[in-house]
Amino acid sequence: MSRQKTQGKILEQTEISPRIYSMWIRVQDIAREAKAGQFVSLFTGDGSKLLPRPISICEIDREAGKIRLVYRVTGKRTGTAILSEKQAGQYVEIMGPLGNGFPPGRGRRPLLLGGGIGIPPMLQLAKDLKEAAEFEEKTGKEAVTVVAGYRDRLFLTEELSACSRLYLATEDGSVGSKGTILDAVREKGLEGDVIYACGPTPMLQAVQTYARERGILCYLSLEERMACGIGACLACVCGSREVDEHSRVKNKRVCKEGPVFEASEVEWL
Amino acid sequence: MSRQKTQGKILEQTEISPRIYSMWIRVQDIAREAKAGQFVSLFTGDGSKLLPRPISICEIDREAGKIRLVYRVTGKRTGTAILSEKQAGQYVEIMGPLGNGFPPGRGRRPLLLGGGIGIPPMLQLAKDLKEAAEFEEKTGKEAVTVVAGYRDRLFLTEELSACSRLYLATEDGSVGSKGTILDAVREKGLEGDVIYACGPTPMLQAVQTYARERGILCYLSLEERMACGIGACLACVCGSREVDEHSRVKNKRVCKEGPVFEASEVEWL
Amino acid sequence: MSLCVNLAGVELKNPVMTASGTFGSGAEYSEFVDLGRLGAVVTKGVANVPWEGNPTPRIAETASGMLNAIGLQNPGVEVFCKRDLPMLAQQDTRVIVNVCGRTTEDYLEVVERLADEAVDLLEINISCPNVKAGGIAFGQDPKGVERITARIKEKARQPIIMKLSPNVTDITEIAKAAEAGGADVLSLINTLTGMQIDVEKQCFALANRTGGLSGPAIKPIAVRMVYQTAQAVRIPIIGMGGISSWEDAVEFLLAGATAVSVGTANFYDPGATIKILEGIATYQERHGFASIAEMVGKVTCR
Amino acid sequence: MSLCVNLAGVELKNPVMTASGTFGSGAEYSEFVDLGRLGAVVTKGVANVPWEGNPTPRIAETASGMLNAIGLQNPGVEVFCKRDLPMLAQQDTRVIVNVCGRTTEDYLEVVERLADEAVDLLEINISCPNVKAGGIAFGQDPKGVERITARIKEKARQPIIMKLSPNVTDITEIAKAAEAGGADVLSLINTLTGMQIDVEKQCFALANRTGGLSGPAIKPIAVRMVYQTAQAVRIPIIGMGGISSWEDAVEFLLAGATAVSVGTANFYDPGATIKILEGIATYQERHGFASIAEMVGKVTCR
Ligand SMILES: Cc1cc2nc3c(=O)[nH]c(=O)nc-3n(C[C@H](O)[C@H](O)[C@H](O)COP(=O)(O)OP(=O)(O)OC[C@H]3O[C@@H](n4cnc5c(N)ncnc54)[C@H](O)[C@@H]3O)c2cc1C
Ligand SMILES: Cc1cc2nc3c(=O)[nH]c(=O)nc-3n(C[C@H](O)[C@H](O)[C@H](O)COP(=O)(O)OP(=O)(O)OC[C@H]3O[C@@H](n4cnc5c(N)ncnc54)[C@H](O)[C@@H]3O)c2cc1C
Ligand SMILES: Cc1cc2nc3c(=O)[nH]c(=O)nc-3n(C[C@H](O)[C@H](O)[C@H](O)COP(=O)(O)O)c2cc1C
Ligand SMILES: Cc1cc2nc3c(=O)[nH]c(=O)nc-3n(C[C@H](O)[C@H](O)[C@H](O)COP(=O)(O)O)c2cc1C
Ligand code: FES
Ligand code: FES
Repeated sequence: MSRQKTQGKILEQTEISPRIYSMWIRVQDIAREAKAGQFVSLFTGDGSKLLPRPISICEIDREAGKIRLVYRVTGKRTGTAILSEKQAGQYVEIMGPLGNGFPPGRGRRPLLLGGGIGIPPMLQLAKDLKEAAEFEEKTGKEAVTVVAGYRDRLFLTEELSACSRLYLATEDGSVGSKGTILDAVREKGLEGDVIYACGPTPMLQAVQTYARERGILCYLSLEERMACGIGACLACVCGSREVDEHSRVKNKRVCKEGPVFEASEVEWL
Repeated sequence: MSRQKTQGKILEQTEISPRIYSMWIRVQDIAREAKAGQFVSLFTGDGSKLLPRPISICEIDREAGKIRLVYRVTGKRTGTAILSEKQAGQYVEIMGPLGNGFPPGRGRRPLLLGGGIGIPPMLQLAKDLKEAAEFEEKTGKEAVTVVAGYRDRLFLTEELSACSRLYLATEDGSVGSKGTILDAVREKGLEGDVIYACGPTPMLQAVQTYARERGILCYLSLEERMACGIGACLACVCGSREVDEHSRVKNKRVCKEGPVFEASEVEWL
Repeated sequence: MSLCVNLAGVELKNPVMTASGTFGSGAEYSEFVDLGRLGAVVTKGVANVPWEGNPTPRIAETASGMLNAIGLQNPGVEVFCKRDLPMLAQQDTRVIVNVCGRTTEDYLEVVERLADEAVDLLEINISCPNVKAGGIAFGQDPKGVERITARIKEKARQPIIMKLSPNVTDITEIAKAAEAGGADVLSLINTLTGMQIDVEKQCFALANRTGGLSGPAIKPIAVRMVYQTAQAVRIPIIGMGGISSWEDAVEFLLAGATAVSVGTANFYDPGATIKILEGIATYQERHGFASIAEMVGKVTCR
Repeated sequence: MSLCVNLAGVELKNPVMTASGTFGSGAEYSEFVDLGRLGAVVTKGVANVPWEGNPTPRIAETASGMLNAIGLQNPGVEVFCKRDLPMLAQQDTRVIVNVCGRTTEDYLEVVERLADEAVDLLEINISCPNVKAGGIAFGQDPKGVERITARIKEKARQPIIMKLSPNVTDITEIAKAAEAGGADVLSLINTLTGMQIDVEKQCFALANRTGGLSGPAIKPIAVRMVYQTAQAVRIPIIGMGGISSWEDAVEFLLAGATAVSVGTANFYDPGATIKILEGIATYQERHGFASIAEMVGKVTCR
């Protein structure tokens, strides 16, 4: 009964790659509670575009009470286009943190796979995992492997390479491995015993198969259209292998039980 | 075929009185063509508030290619509230100039009556009439009489007094005459042989009667809800005494044949 | 000055309720809203057995509105009674259960199962556009509406609210049929059937092809239907369709609704119900209405 | 690559037309739009004699839409032929006259008066919600629709377009009735009946109480009706309802419309028709459609 939608002050808004924006928002409550892999609902402020835009948390600065979102403007006249026009100093309506983040997977060697606009949530996760590894006195950033797959233009590579062993893949092979993130994994012989993946559905399906075949624990962060973002409307379900406790049918809510699921739970429809 | 809705750059946006805003907009084409008494359509930019907001032109600076609008924010979450949040440097969608301005009424002694948010268009008119009077070598500002009626808080009084003999009326009598502009006219024994009036409908009705009884030529600037602003939709009609040439019924379009009508033409419904 | 309203003998502390399907079972929004402040919580539609609902995408955004084709996914009345009702019963608010079915028997089974539960009113959804059988098929033909209303009324222990579809030529005809069948209260409107097409993919935006349109976009249609219905029947009306602000809620009251439901607005402002409630109270005071009943249907011509 | 479309044997240079009542007689918008670039200009409704229309306020803004109750003010067919038609005849575009009436005879009188004029098609408005007699009353009952269509078809020299009301339970039933009556083309949708109430004044926002809802708000309903109708009839459909952008227009084409009309959008962007036209052309090229006909009804499931 204490939660509400709030106004976050935009501290910085930058186009870090064509049509990819990075936004730092001051919003104490969210920064305090947020975990890697959770998301927020952003609202456009335009009276004709009412639904929330779910955006993953890319970085959390708890001390400064701010979070970073990295998002793609999907087209002209879209909600994200409106959001991208807001400038530092202005406010944006925001709600969160929502959903469940990535589970820690202690003691394992993590392999993080991010594709396209699924890359941003990997940053905070990589930072957290690096810190955890350092705590366990492992060799800092060497302990975390990230593979980031792009169409062509890169973003967030500097931040990622600061906290992980970073491998790149591009569709045209202009940078890093040519092809998908899994092509890079194979090419470079990358290994891990827990996989965290976020990206387009075909990529997640391939990662699911890859992990299953090798018996690797794997977490997928899913995407689905959302209305409420808090588990009330049943818009955002994904197929689950088991009859789900909440729905009593094989439907889990991406916003509530997700967006991160253990790969073996997910049944694609 | 050359006209279009355009983007006007906001040069200045000031709250000149509680909930009354003054906005200077750079928009060359409109500034070049505009005449006192004409109006523009402003668009909110919000996808849920699509219709134009008709706003009278308050001042025209042809050299600088800019116009001034003075408008009232009518409530929370209204289109004018959205417009008032825009800041200098931002753009606003604008179309105009629309409608017919005030006819010159050469050689007569003008009496300008503005009530509330009907005051702004009187400013450019007063400036024009003063200039015309100077051209005819009459005593400048003494040639133009303006009566401005307010509820309580004043605005535009400095600008008006710079180009006219200005009389004020307030509902509570806190400044100037107590009551309506006609109370002020009577109290001060003001005279003219052409009246220009803009304000709320009850005021215009009273002015119409006043002018008719005295046989004074009188122009009224009317208000009506508008959709197209250019004469196509027939939303904004007012009753006319004669069967109108366009409609073939007794309906004139405020946006096209107006907003300024000779008082004797108007038949209130 | 009282905010109470009376629906078929059930007193609500105020006229603000939630619209079925937009508020889950209440639990999800209890983090945002003190349920005890609401006039009533209306649950998501409940059927006799668990329903899977439709494939995704189940929703799409439209201008000032949205389309949904959830397809009435629900865990079935048994789970509902054991899991969701106890939580609701603890809240100091009225509980209205929205009932859906594919056949008349489905509805009756749910209604009978709820007979001895802590449920204040039953809202019978005969207007869902997103299921193949049942739903809207029941709600578009006056004879059918009267028949199913009578069957349910016969069995129901609680007063029944018939929830009507706006996808009809003449809402008053349907409303009168429900009244004739014995409905205690009417709810309107459910969603309008709509469609969106993704022009780049050249496919339907919703897996179900069509969905139900809700949100501010439909408010003028809803207000009109509430007004027309209020002129045509004597039973109370719960008005809904696009209510986002207290002004919207008052519009429905003035048009003739005794209470209002807030639906889609919860999605873009989880605190909407409370803000609306507070706004109604201020309005009531400002205009000197001693009761909500005094406001109901008070619209006049200029 | 061609943008031409064919409506009942009349070739239009492209599928973009104006929606009746939103574009005057064309003259007003000719300052903003080169009429010669449009597929057709559809005029404001024309009756046998001058109509006064309704008192003001005639319009109100709604969320992503508007209500209008102009009440079909028009100068009558005689003035229309003498004053407005000659201007339209000079434009290199098709001229479609929208015809309204209170009785079948009224419609017939106009249709006969236009027989020898430079008019390409007649659009018969049996769906105006804002007049007491005629209008929508004709458009909500299948038998009535078939009858009036047949009567008009008998007399009309030009192909006839029947303009349908969305305020019906089943649009396909009405569409089939119009087809059976001999309609050459269908136009849909006209406005949805709505209402707005001014809560501070406690009065109707429109003098006429109800008005017709148009604009982006209604687009999902319009697309759905065009889709359903396209599955049900064989005659071409002119789709409209909330079209503001080329994406919207393409949505209607994919749903099954052969041409589209732009209405309310003209009010907030007088250049909308041309932008939409250009957008359709680019889309057509990008997706490699040789003709508009190839796009019509091309929506598929995922
Ligand atoms: C849990 C989650 C996390 C996400 N994190 C990110 C992120 O960090 N960065 C990023 O760029 N994108 C992210 N997305 C995708 C992002 O939500 C969509 O790109 C965005 O909502 C599109 O909105 P729009 O205003 O650009 O498009 P519009 O076309 O204006 O959107 C219309 C409607 O469709 C919804 N919608 C459209 N595309 C998607 C989509 N792919 N997923 C869900 N809803 C969609 C919108 O939310 C809106 O309701 C995430 C999605 C989910 C579900
Ligand atoms: C020719 C003309 C000149 C005007 N000049 C001025 C001026 O210089 N300064 C000023 O403050 N106001 C002026 N007005 C009134 C101004 O247009 C309205 O106050 C304004 O449109 C209200 O919009 P909103 O966004 O505040 O209200 P909303 O409630 O958001 O408006 C909803 C709809 O109603 C219309 N509307 C509401 N009130 C009026 C009204 N009084 N007249 C016409 N349409 C209305 C709006 O345009 C919009 O379409 C003028 C009106 C006309 C017709
Ligand atoms: C996502 C969603 C789910 C809905 N589910 C139901 C339902 O289960 N039963 C029902 O009677 N109405 C259902 N409705 C309809 C709403 O209760 C309400 O009648 C409609 O949305 C109009 O109100 P609104 O515009 O305020 O949302 C649903 C609406 C939405 C948006
Ligand atoms: C102000 C206004 C006037 C209209 N007048 C007519 C009319 O005279 N005849 C008619 O058939 N439709 C009339 N319509 C309906 C439109 O032609 C169109 O069917 C409807 O507005 C939906 O399209 P839109 O959402 O693009 O406006 C009118 C609509 C508006 C908004
Ligand atoms: S978005 Fe409503 S349940 Fe997930
Ligand atoms: S606003 Fe359309 S005719 Fe005046």
